[in-house]
Amino acid sequence: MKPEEIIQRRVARELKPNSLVNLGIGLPTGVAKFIDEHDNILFESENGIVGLAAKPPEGMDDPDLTDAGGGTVSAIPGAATIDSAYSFGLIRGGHLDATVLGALEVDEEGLLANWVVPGKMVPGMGGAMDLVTGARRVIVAMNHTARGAPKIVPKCTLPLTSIRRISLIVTDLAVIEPTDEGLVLRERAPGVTVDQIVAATSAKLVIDGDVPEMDLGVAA
Amino acid sequence: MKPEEIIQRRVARELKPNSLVNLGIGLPTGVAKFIDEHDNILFESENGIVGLAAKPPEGMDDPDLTDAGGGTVSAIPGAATIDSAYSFGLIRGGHLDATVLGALEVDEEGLLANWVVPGKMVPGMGGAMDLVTGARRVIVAMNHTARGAPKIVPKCTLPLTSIRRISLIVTDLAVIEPTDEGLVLRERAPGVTVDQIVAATSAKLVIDGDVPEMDLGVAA
Amino acid sequence: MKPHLKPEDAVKLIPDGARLMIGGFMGVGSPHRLLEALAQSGKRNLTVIANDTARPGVDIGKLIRAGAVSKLIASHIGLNPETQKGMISGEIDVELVPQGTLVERIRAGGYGLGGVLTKTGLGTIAADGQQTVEIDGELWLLAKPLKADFALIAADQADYSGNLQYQLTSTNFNPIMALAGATVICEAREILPIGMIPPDVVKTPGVVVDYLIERAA
Amino acid sequence: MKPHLKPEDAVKLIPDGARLMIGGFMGVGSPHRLLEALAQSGKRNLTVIANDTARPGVDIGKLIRAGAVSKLIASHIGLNPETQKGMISGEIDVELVPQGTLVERIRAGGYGLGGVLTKTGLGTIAADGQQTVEIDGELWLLAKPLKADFALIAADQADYSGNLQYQLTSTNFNPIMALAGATVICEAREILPIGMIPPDVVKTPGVVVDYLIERAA
Repeated sequence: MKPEEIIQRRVARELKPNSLVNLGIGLPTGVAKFIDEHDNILFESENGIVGLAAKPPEGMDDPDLTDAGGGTVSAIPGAATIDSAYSFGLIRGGHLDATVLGALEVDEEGLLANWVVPGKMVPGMGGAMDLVTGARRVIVAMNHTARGAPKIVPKCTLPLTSIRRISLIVTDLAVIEPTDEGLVLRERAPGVTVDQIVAATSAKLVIDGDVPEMDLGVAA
Repeated sequence: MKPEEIIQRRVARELKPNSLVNLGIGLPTGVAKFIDEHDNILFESENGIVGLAAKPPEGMDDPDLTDAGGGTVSAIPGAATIDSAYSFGLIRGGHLDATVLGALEVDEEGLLANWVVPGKMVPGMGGAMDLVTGARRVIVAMNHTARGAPKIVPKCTLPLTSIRRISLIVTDLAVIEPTDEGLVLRERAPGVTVDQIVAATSAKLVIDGDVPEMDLGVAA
Repeated sequence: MKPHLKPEDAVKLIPDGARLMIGGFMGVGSPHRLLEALAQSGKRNLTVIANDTARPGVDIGKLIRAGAVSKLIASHIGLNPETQKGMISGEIDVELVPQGTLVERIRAGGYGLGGVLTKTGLGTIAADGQQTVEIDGELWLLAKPLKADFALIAADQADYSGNLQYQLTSTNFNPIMALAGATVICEAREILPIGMIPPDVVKTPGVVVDYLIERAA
Repeated sequence: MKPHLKPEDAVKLIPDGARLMIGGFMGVGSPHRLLEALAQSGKRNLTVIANDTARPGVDIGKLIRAGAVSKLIASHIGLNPETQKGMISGEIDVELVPQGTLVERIRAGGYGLGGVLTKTGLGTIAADGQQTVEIDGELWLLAKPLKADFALIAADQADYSGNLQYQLTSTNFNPIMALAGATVICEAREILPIGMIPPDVVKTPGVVVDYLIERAA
């Protein structure tokens, strides 16, 4: 299984039936592929739609129905379109059950940096700061390392996205939960050892007893 | 001509073509009868409609189309319905060209009291405070006196509606404009003398030269 | 699909002492059957947040007459002398709020904002005891967000996923309150199969609605 | 009836140095023909308030490429490297604002509110130099209202009185900006006779719209 599929499958199992979820552009978007249809999970996009669905078949899209990356999408029966103020009312007001997004760094306090590398990459925060501040659960979905360098660090060196602690980190190697006691290692990816995870992480991890393997719902 | 018709006709001449106007319930509502249709004046009501029109013929109304008093109304072609937040966005945000409302008292500073008589009458301010604070022009339309007592007073004794000076007072006796120099008597009602106006007013009036008679567009 | 309940079953969800937002403007756009059931239910000590209390014995006026309301946050009670009497006698603790500030406070509650900065009411007794904030040398009144345990709202059409659409001036406070109640109960004139309200016509996405009231028999 | 203009005539209303709000999200729901005409017109020193600058040479990206923009207030410029280059070189003064705060600042400008109180951005560099307000012991960031000389927006249908209706995700910032521009110019896909858009479908009442762009020939 590819690393990103491990992440996407594991995040999918984190989403609750009937919940409203925002998936970031890129790797998080792919989480939708692994959802159980019977769970009635509702996806929204901050550019103004509740009930987002996958890109429609070739030739059946419309330039006025897009996701937050500007790509065309479709919508479920019972979808609703909303303006940007309402969209962020849902996000900021606590109506969004979960957001899944990528990270540049996450640190021992569970703080996230994902919007700027000063002087190098200045994409802007878009909706990320509102999502991380407002969603009930913030799930970071990312590769454990970037070009071999740990992304889970003692303290973020890049500007923070929010001073609010995120809820969970899911990587191709591990599931880690930020807590008052620090970053607790909850699960290992199939075939990965605790030592491998520790080696790929520069932050201190709290390891309490046996660390179970991720349940991905399928054989890895 | 009845006193209230004098007031309504004179206020009607104060409204500008293509402007958006809110008329208070009661005497101000009747201003609409004396508007020139070609002026395209647009009436709105704070309960959520732009393009309000008169009560429809018997049997052609609907309980879901009402004015701020809860009475059924009709709407012009091109009307728009809006929620209460948008409605007050228009009012507070400076999009409303004029509001016409009644008063309990107006004073020498041009301040208005029209929402409460403590211990006696507690209707609540409804939309009045937003209207007086937000409309571009605030026109008070009222009888000059109440049971013989002046309503234009040196200083309001009743709680103020706003600390913002109103634009114009139109009564059955006079047109008076609050200015930095005080309440300037601009016009007399047909057949009314300056002395009669002064006698019916406990506030000081600024009277500069000849005071012309109101033009009501018709013979009084 | 959202659960849909009879009015008398829906009001069982609401305990004595609950804080309610109720949609409507002089009864127009209020959840009529739900309010009738609530008035009949014998609840006590309710806090009601609403534009007004309609007329005596009508809609929210039914709750007033039933003695169910101990606190009221509203902009206008002028057409309900029973509410005025309750205020003067002290039986109902009434907080009068300018209408535009009231709706914006409800919106702030639902939108996760810290408050409303307005000029409305500044320097009047309606601002007594309220915080002011100076911004670039100008003074603004800070009005605090409002939230409720329940929002009782009315709509024209719902679908079975809770998407709502409103009609004409019965819209008023309803869509704003739909975001500010921890539990949202909606009485719609009709309930349609999912997908029958086009996405651009939906004014309140069903995801914020918890219960629908069954259609009248 | 609102005046309706060709795009090249509408842009003549806009002077060098004007402050513009421009609707759209990655170009979706932007006034395409108006932006093309504006980019062609050789304007300089414009301030643009918009969610993003689309892609290089597309929609708002046309204004960036034409060198028309000296100041930008936006939430995201990640998909337009030309804007990023302009920011790093100092040619464009870019203020990055969280998207939810940006749209709420625009709304506050149009709604006559003194600012926006939000937790978003608190304690991050996006809050540098901004006022905070303590409310009941909690700290909130105060973000100031935004207004503009012109709002350049797009709609799906207009009627000749300027009433507007939007489609799907091309709605985004457009209805909010319609209240925050001193002069509002709207490019709609079609313009219908007055009365053809039902009152409940109108999302922006025509009274706030100043000019419509003529349909494409």
